[in-house]
Amino acid sequence: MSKGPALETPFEEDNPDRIPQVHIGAQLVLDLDGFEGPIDVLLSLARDQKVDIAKISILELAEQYLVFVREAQRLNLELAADYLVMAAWLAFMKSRLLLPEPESDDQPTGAELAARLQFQLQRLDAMREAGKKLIDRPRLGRDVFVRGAPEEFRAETTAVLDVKLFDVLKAYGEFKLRSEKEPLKIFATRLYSVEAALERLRPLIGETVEWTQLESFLPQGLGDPVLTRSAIAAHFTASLELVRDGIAEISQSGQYQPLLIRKKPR
Amino acid sequence: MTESLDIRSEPVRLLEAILFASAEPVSEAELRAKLDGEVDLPRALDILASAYAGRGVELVKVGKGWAFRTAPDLGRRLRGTETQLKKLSRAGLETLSIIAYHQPITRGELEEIRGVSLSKGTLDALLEAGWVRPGRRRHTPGRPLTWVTTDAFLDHFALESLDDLPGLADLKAAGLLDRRPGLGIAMRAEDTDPLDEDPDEGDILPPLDGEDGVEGPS
Amino acid sequence: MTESLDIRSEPVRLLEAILFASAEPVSEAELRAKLDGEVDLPRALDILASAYAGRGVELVKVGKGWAFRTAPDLGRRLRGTETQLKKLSRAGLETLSIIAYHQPITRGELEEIRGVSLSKGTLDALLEAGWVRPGRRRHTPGRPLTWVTTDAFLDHFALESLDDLPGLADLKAAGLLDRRPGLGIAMRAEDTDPLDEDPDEGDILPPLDGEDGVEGPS
Repeated sequence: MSKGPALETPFEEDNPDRIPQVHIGAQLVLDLDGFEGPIDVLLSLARDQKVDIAKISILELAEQYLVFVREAQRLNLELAADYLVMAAWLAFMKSRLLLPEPESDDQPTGAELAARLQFQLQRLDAMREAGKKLIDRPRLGRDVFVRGAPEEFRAETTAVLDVKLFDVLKAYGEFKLRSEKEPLKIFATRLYSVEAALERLRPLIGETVEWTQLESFLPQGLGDPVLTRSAIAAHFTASLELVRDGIAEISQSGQYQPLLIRKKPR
Repeated sequence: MTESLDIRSEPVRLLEAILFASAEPVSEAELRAKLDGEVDLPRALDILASAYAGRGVELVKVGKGWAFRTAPDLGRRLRGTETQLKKLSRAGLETLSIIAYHQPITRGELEEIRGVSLSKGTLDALLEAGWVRPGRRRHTPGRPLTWVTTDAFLDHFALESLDDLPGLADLKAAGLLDRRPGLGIAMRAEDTDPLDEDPDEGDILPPLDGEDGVEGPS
Repeated sequence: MTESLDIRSEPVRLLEAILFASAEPVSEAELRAKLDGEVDLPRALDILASAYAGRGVELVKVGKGWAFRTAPDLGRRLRGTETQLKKLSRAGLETLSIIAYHQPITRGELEEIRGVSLSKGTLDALLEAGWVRPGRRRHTPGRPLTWVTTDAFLDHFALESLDDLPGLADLKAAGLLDRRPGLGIAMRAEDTDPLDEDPDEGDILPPLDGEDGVEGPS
């Protein structure tokens, strides 16, 4: 896998073909998937500059990062917002470092900003080193062992419940999740609206001189019985509206007889 | 074989550690295998046994194996205070956690939010452990008794005050209140190097999707 | 108290038996209670520690407690007999060391140092391992919860106390453990999970849903 000078590829198991890479300058390559965020990228760039982070050039580092972001954008690699926020911050720091300090300004100076970044990097780097030392210590269950056959007569009182804080917190978390109310979801109902029926009926009626059953105007192939019934109701209501507007006439010879409709003669 | 053995010689040290760490008595054949054979095992056992003779712990032969046991004469003083570790049921854990987070809480409220009635043994187990106690009565009709946690509860869980129980946001941040499957499983059975870098690990996936709410730096 | 103690004195034997019997460290308070008070405990521990010094099993101090443990140098030859270690991820280890060296530390501070927000599977794994626990809330706006390491953490990494953390003095001298303002930029976009908008955020005891008359924590 392409290794820049001292820029390690964080996870060897990753398939190199699928990792978006950004080339910075001639030799540096950053594998985007390997990083935990902008600070992690900066730390890698810094380590590449010098082993002692206390002595790196912050300005050079900022420039490398900005190149990294520009390259990523040029390659249309999607960078999370925090990478861009960091880029903005570094650009701001750079301008503060390079331009003369404005007088009477509450803002931190460029040198202060650079010192903050340096501290952030040093501290995280130190914590990673400390973690490595910690994990290399003799560990219980690997290097150091407890009594294999403990004889139980601890504690003075009666029964002791074998419960850890984690168990209690986990139980509460599970309870909370279970009791959390699901939000009420109202599904959009498929019904034929009166507006749609009006829109359909108006041009059809305009050409209907003879009495015609209302049902024959219904759209075909609606399928869903609920939808069909709502279409009947919507068309009936629409026909009443057309009558009210003086566009159509409606007639029924008796109860349960078919509804007849036609264009109102002039 | 001709080397002079004493209690701080390498083979005797190893023998002592093996017997200490083993859950079962260890047979001489097993011991010989672990000690790479080149040791006068009877002599090493003898040295170990003499070192422990008359002490609070003794080297004893149990069946065909060897084991350390606390001296029988001390047993009375130790066993007088014998206790067992007991498990708390799931319902017990849940009840305890609800009392802890919602106290003071009446039995009715407890049942209402759990959605099941409290079985007899549940509260008893917590009472017996000394983790909950009755609090003040509620000034509502029926004046129901409330339940609260005790100082022993705080002691057991090394909490200085109830205030130090993680809140919902903390639980969520700790991954204990999350329906989504965890991207990062930080711990799993070890196969190789403990610090072996792990491609499955959540924090290092591309940070495209916001994982958790982020508080600004405080 | 004026009695002369040696390795075969009754109180030392009892002390030895108590510690030997237990897999977990036993606190000095518990030891004192079991030894009926009439013993010079530090001296008895001293006698015991000297008797075991350089042997295959050693007396070690773990936080406020004491325990017998096999000597670390024998680890390689004892391995294979005991339980498997869980693997700690890169993020998990980094989080653990930051908590260890900066404790008590709030989640916000932790995230600021790491430059990324905590994801599920990191803190809960450490909590489950019993290596970290909630500490006191910080007396700052929002009263954020802090996290600290446990005695089990010390025990696991063979540390007598937090002062024995590797490189602690150097890190302190270099000012790398100081609390200092960070870059002042949020590292990741806020997630809009409904739980984040919980009005009870930061409030440890959320009121019961729809329950009146429930008092807050007293």
